[in-house]
Formats: sequence, C-alpha cells, structure tokens
Amino acid sequence: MPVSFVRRQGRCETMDNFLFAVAAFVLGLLILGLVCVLKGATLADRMMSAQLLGTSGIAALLLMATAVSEPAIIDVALALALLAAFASIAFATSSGDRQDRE
Amino acid sequence: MKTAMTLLLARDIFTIVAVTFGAFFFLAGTVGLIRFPDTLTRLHALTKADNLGLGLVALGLLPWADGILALKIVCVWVLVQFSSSTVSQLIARLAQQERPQA
Amino acid sequence: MMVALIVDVGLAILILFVAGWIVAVRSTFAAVIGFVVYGLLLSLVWVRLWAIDIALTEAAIGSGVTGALLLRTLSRLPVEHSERSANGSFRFIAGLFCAFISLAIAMVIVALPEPAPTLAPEASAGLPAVGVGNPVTAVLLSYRAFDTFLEKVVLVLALVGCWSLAADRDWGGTPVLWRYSDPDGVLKFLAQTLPPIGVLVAIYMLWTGADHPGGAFQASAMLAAMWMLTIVAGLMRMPRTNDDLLRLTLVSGASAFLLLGFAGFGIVGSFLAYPPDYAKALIVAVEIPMTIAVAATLVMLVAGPPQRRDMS
Amino acid sequence: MIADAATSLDAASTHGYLLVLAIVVPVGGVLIATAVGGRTAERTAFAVIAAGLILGFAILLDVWMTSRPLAYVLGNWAAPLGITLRADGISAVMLVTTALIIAATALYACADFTIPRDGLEARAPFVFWVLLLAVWAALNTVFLSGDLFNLYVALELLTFAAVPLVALSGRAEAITAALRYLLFALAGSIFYLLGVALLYGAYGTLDIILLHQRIRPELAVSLAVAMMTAGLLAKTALFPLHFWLPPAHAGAPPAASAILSALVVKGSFFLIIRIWFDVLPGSRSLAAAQVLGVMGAAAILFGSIVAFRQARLKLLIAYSTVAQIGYLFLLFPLVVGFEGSPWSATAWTGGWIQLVSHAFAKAAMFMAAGLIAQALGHDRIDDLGGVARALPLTVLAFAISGISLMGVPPSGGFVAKWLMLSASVEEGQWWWAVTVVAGGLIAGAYVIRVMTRMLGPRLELPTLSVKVDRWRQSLPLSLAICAMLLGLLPLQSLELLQVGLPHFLGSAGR
Amino acid sequence: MTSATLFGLCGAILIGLGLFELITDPHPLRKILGFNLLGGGVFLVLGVVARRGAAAGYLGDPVPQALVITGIVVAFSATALAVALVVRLSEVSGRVSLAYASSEQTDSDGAEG
Repeated sequence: MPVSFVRRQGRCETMDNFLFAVAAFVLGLLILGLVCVLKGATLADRMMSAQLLGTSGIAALLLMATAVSEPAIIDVALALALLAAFASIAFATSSGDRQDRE
Repeated sequence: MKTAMTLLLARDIFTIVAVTFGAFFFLAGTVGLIRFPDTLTRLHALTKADNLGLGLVALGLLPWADGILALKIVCVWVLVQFSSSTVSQLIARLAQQERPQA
Repeated sequence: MMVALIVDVGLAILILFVAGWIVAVRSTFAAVIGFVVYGLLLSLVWVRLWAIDIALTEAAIGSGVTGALLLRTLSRLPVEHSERSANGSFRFIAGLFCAFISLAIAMVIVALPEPAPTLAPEASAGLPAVGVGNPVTAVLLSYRAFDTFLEKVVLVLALVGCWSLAADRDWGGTPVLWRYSDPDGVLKFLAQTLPPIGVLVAIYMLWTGADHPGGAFQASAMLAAMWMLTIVAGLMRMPRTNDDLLRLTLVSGASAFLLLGFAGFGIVGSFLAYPPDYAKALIVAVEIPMTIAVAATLVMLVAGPPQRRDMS
Repeated sequence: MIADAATSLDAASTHGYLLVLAIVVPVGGVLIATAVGGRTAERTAFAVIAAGLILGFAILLDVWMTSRPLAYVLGNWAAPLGITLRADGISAVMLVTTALIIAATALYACADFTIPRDGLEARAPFVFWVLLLAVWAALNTVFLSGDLFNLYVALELLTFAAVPLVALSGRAEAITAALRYLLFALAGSIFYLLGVALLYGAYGTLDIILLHQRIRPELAVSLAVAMMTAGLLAKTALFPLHFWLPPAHAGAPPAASAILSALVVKGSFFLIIRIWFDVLPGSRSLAAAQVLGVMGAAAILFGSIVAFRQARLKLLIAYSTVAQIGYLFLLFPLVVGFEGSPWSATAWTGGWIQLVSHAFAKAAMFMAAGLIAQALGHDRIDDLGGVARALPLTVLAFAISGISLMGVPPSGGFVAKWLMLSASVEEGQWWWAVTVVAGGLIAGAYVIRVMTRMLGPRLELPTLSVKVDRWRQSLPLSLAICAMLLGLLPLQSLELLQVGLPHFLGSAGR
Repeated sequence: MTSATLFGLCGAILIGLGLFELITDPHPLRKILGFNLLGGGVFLVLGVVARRGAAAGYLGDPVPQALVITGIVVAFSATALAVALVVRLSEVSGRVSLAYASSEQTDSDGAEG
C-alpha cells in the first residue's frame, strides 16, 4: 500500500523549512486568537476557541507531517479532526446545559 | 529532462503559493477575531477564514503525498469542513441565547 | 535543521505560556479551556519527539475525553467564586521551592549520559517473536504486558471508585452525561454522521497499531467520543450501572488479558507468554475486547456516579 | 546474595508461579466481583481470601526453606526488557501479614457489609468487597514486583483502591478527607514516576537488580532518589506530610480504617525500603538517612502528643499511626550509619518487627474502636466509662494492642523497640534511643488514659445501641494476640528478614 | 542544544508550574489541573529520555514511550476519580473547598455504620 510521502524527489530542505515556518506561524496565530477569545466574556466566544484550536492544530500537523515525511502524523490529524469536533460539541452543549440549569 | 525540472519547479511554486495563501487566511481569521465587534461576526470571520486556510494548506500539500495518504489529507479537510460548519451553528444558537442577557 | 529547532523553541514557549495562563487566570472555565489547549500543544510536542503513538494518545485523551470530563464537571459545580489564597508570602515561598525543583531537574536533564542508554535494540530484536511491527505495541502487549494488564484494572477501579460516590438510593441507576435541547436538530445530524466515520477510524487505528503508530487505547478514546456524541444527542441511551452486559463489558479487557495469561501458563509455560506462531493473532484477539472495554469505561468515567431521576 | 540473584536472573525458581498467583488471584476476584455483583462479591472475596492465605504461606515457606528469593520472569521476557517478580524475605513476611489481616478484616466486615438476602446489590457492600480485594492485589504487587515502573502502576492501584474506602460513608468530612488523600497520593506517585524516568534516562533499565549493578553515585541518582522518597513520604504520611492521614483514617468505616492504617501506608514505606536498600549501591548518604530519622523522630513526638489530646477514640488511634510510622523511619539512620556492623542488622530486624507488630496491633485497635462505637453509638473517650463490662473481649484486645504500641514486654512492639534502642546505643546515636523511650512513654500515657476510662466506673449506664457478638469481638483479640506473639518468636527465625538482601548487614541479627 | 534537551527543560519548568498550582490554589478543580500540568511535565521528561535513546533504526526508545502511554491512561483515571469527588463534595456540602466544615473534630456523634 503506497502510504508514504514522496520522499526527497526533488524536494529540498528549503521546502521543509518553509513548511515548518508556516506551521510555527499558524501556532503563533492560534495563541494570539486564543488570548483574545478568552478575554471575551460570552460563552460563545469561548467556544470559538475550541474551533480555532482544532483547525490550527490540524493545519500545523499536516504541515509538519509533510516537512518530516512521516505519514503517521496524518493519522494524528485525522484523530484530532474527529475529537476536536467532539470537544467543540461538548463545549457547546454542556455549557448550554449549565445555562438552562441556572 | 527539462520538462521534468519545470514540472518539479511548478510543483514547488504551487505548494508555496497555496500554503502561503492558506497562512494568510489564518492570519485574516485571527485579525477578524480580534477586530470585529460582536460574537456573530467574529464567528463568521473565524470559521470561514480558518476553513479556507486549512483547505489551501491541504491543497498545497497534496502533491507531496501519494495514493491513500492524499486521500487521507482530503478526508481530514472534509471532516473539518463538515463538523465545523455544524458546530458553528450550535455556537451561533448559543450566542443568540446569550445576547438578550449580555 | 535550524528552522526545525526554531519551531521547537516556539512550541516550547507556547506550552509554557499556556501553562502559565492556566496557573494565573482567575476564571476556572478559562483554565479548563487552557488545559485543552495544553493537551493539543503537547501532542504537537510528541510529534516533534518522534513519539507518534503518544501524540495520538494525547490528542485523543487530552483534547477529547478530558475536555468533555472537565466541562461536564464545571456544569455540575456551583458558579465559581474565585477565591485566591491571600497569603502572599506563602505563595512566594512555594514559588521559590518549585523553581528550585525545576532547576534541579533541568540540571539532571542537561547532564544525562551521552550516548543515552536505550532498550531500542532489545525491543527490535524481540519483534519477530511477537509478530508485530510497531515496537510500542510490542512493549505494551508483550514485553511489559503485565503493566498494561494492571492498567486495565486501574481503569476498572477508578470506575468503581467513581460509582461509590453515588447516593445509596441511586445505586444501580443510570449516570447522566448532559442534556441538550437541540432545537434545530443540528446535533442529531452530527450524531448520525460522525460516529460511522469515527468507528471506521477506530477500527483502522486498532488494525494499523500492530505495525504502525496507533493501537487499542487510541481506538477506545475515539469510540468513547463517538458513543458520547450519540448519547448527548439522545440517539442512544446511557446503560444502567447494574446492567449485566455493561458490567461484563467493563471487565472484559482485563479478563481477556487474564485468560491469555493463563493460556500462556498452559501452552508456553509462562504467564502472559504468547506461543510464537499465534502471537500476532492473540494480540489482536486481546486488543478487541480491550478496546471496547476501555471505551465503555471512559464513557462511564465521564458520566460519573449513577443517578435515579425519576421525575424527568 | 544480590549477586547470586542477578546471575540466576533468567532462571525462574521452581515455585515462581506462586508469585503470579498471589497477584492474579485477588485481581481475578476484583473482576468477578465487579462483573457479577450482588451476593457474589462477598462470596468471591472469601474464596480469594482462602486461596490467598494458602499462597502467602506457601511463598513464606519456600523462601524460608531455601533461604533464597523466589523469582518469576513474566512472559519469558527477562529484564531489562520484561518484568520480573521477586519475593525475598521481607516480601514473604509482608505477604503473610497482609493475608492474615485482610482475612481478619473480612470476617469482621461481614456484619457491616452483608449483602441483603434479596440479592439486590447495595452500594457500600459492593464497593467494600471489590476494593478490599483490590487493596490486596495492589499490596501484593508492591511486595513482589521487581520493576520500578510496574511498582508505579501498583502504587496507583493502591491509591485507587484506598481512596474510595475513605469516602465510603458518604459524609462531607469523609469526602473531603478522601479528596485530600487522593491529591497527596497523586502528587506523591507522580514524583515517584519522575524519579523512575530519571533513573531510566541515566541507566536504561527499570529492573531493581540490574539498576543496583549499574548505579553510580551521581547527581541524577541523588535527585531521582530524593524525588521518589519525597513522593513516597507523602503517601506514607510521614511528618510533616501527615495532614491527610488522621481525618482519612478516622472517617472511614472501621474495617476500612484497619486496612488503611495497618497495611496501606506500609505499601509506600516498603517501596522506600526497596529503593534505599535494594536499588542504591553500598554508599548511601548518611546525611539523608539522618534527615529521614529526624522526620521520624518528630513524627513520634508530635503524633503521640496530639494523639494524647484527642477527644475521640478513632482520631486518637489515627494520630497514633502517625507516631508509629515515625519509628519505622529510625531504621534509616540506624542501618545506614553502621553498615556491615551486626548492629545495623539488629536495627533492620527491629524495624521490620515494628512494622509487622504495628500492623496487627493497629488493625486490632481500629476494629475494637469500631465495635465500641457501634455498641455505644459514639466514640467520645470521656464517655467510655463502663464499656469494659459490656465488651470485655474488645477492651482486652484494645489493651493488648496498646501494650504492643507502648513497647512493654513481652509484646512485638517491645522487641522492636528494644532492638532499635540497643542498636542506637551501641552505634553511639543515643538521641534516637531517647526518642524511642519518650515516644513509648507518651504512647503509654494515651493508652492508659483510654484504658482508665474504659475500666473506670460508669457515670451513667452505658446504653448499648447494638449487641455485639462474641465471635466478632474475638477477631480484634486474635490480631492483638498475634502482635503479642511476635515478641515471643525465636530471633533465629528472623534471619528470614535478610533473605535476598544486599550484604550491607552484618553477619546476623543478635 | 538539541530539541530533546529543549523539551526536557520545558518539562522541568512544567513540573515546577504544576506543583505550584497544586500547592497554592485553594480550588480543588484547579489543584487537579495542576496535577495534570505536573503529569504532563513528567511525561515529557520520559519522552525526552525516549528520544535520546533513538537506536536500532528507531527514532526513539519504545520502552519509555510505552510507559508514557500507560501513564497517560492512569493520569486520566486519576483525574476522573478526583473530579467525581469534587462534584460529590459540592453536592453533599454545597461547597467546593478542601477546608473541613468546622474544626478537625466534627461534632457529629462519631458513630459508624
């Protein structure tokens, strides 16, 4: 089963470095966004942080997977895609539960 | 030989352009998150921009993955699209509930 | 690779920033969200340390199940009133003490021997006898299977301990995850579409875990998340805690290990030893009940002690 | 001896399978009891107890007869890759002690935790029987495992079994105590794990015997051992990390208190001994041992004095545990200070007799206190007048265990304290002798304070709210007699305690 | 400096931060978070040990990697139990605090069973 990255077929180190740098950039944005969101008072704002978390983390993982040519990292991204969705749902629905209660 | 080189170069350029644009959308999403005034517009900025960003990043990485792996990357993107669009609906509902109180 | 190191430095700073945030922020809710972020960043670090199996575990537990557990807890506690220990000098001394401990650990880490001692060659040499390609799986299910066996018992005990906190009259009742009215049916839609994918991914992880990163525990966390999703959406019911099938499922992981162990006694002459020709088949055979058992345990742990709410 | 064990590392002993069974049988009991529930939980517990007693004595007999440790290589994967179980002299002694006390506790608990005849499962009985077996499984793993990480899992198993027992009554104070206990225990075991990580990083093995051969005195080892010891001290509740213990042990149901005070804290202590005397090479730091000794001495004095001032019997007994744990830590300066001299062997033997006799005496005391509280409906010391006439056997059990705690001959406590006393005088560390004597005197004071109330005239008729069966009263009495009989053991038999140990001890115990 | 050492130092600091939160924050849920921070740091140290042990064609020593996975499961179980205790405490007493109701000796009748 051809589950692998196209290894070193004309890909130079510069490309790997570029992908890494973008991964770092996305992670930096993640923290920036997170701080802003967490300052926001409303529950919805806070829940957005979960969303932000999922997409940025997945993007960083995809970039890293390609940069180091490790296909298994894509599996991590796949797991995260499903579980981040679950976490967001847990955020949204359990907080609603709390509001109903009070 | 020369066409092969050109093709490889084109692939590099494609990746760089797509990933850079992807990163740009992540940036735009975060800026929107910081600058937009209320929850719903922030939600809009975040989800739209981030999902586009992730899509572009995934697209840019596709040429480096072969066979099943490329399929997996696409799967990750589709999954995120799918879950985040529905989850953002949950968040929007919560934001509406919150609004009168806020 | 210079850029990679810079990324690692950035990642380390991010983690420390988030950890500091968790410690400093006043709102407990914000700290919980911070903790979920911490889990995500840790799984990125595991990727950078070439420990993909751990990255998968951390992503599954850190961002998924622990997040759900802590959020459910918050929704059950009275609204937080942030009380800070006013004693500044105590905090100062504690801070100094912790800094000292960090420093000491750092000194030891910097001075760890070079070349580092390792069991990687031994683990690699043993693989043919185990029949799997992923050395981490071989460690977990063969070389140190006894640890894994006891770990499954730990999970069962944690659940018994959790149930023991029920009120006497609630014993045997049904735990409650949380409720969502779901006016638009959005959640139902998600709960119908995501779980099939999730179950497929879980099966894939279990299967691929024999030779590539992945494995039983990661698969269980995935199954648990999907199961909880369907329960919250009202598509499935939470089982009663005195349900016979549930009880059997919960102990089936550890029991499968136990049976396998005794089989090893009889066939190969040692507890938890696998007959070489069937090693891989037996490992997969024990992983399947283990995955289901752990998934059920995780769901029940998040749901908490049983309740009997007859009024609703 | 340790060299012998290492050369025969791969050769499992003939009866090595006993070690696996000693762990796996109670674990199997936990699983069956959880799965089937109802009345099966109690029945399983008794079946397991019968098997466990036999296994414990079989292992003890084997180690005694052969004077060699038992070993078993799990899954045929020899260390360093795999895990080896080993039983040396101290493991065998602890196995039997644990089995006896668990058996007595189970018989005692029958009355409190009967599962209703209608077969409907109830909360407290189910949890108690499952966790009783779980505590046993965890303790046996702690005594038998030869692998540092496996020991970490065993420690956690012990924590997870013990904490819900504390909270079993469901009252707010009990839950608070359980939560505190859990947080202390978790912090303790995570620091233990940190030490394990550092040791693996430095030497690439988790096996205790291999580690002993490879280890060198260096910073990593000092820090790792400091972390592990500190973590385990928090779990053992040595002064000043004892805060969680009294409310936790006093707030649990009496049968659970007996297990917690007599056995559970000994699990983490046992592990400290393993690390100090089995993992570390010959050159142990006397300064660090002195620090442990000072903490132990402080525990003796503080615990005894606070125990004396308690108004409630169960809290008094719990604080007395804090003090008696202190004696165990005198073992460190006394053994490390004069390695190779026969006096260090004397101190070693004394420490272990203290551990075992305290286990019996303390289990007996908590059971007796439980019966008294059940009969009177309270456990206020000032209002115990006349209870001796109502529950003579129980009061006798309390008195005999008290004699052992005080260290009056011919009890096990006396032999223990006498051996420690002579070792410290002979080694010139007279200050420990002073502490031992002072601790014994204060213990005498608090035991006599309780006894005078019990024996004294009643101010008003004690109204027995519950009638206590005589056979139930005989259980604490038989444990107390065990503690007493320890003092009459011929000392030659105690060489068992040195089987399988590194040769830091002198020729033989005196 | 290698990446492994870098993350090792990161782990060391996390241990300090987690311990600080565990010691100083009075809220039990925050203490539980502190324990998890601390645990993350310890696991990171183990992971660094694993990474340094790269050999035999593996990029890390699989033994400590497996230990971390076991450790994560145990830490999660611990968190679940602790959190259940906190919730039960607040249900029974109406408070979320580790302080005892009155003094250490409660004035309840002290009877058991």
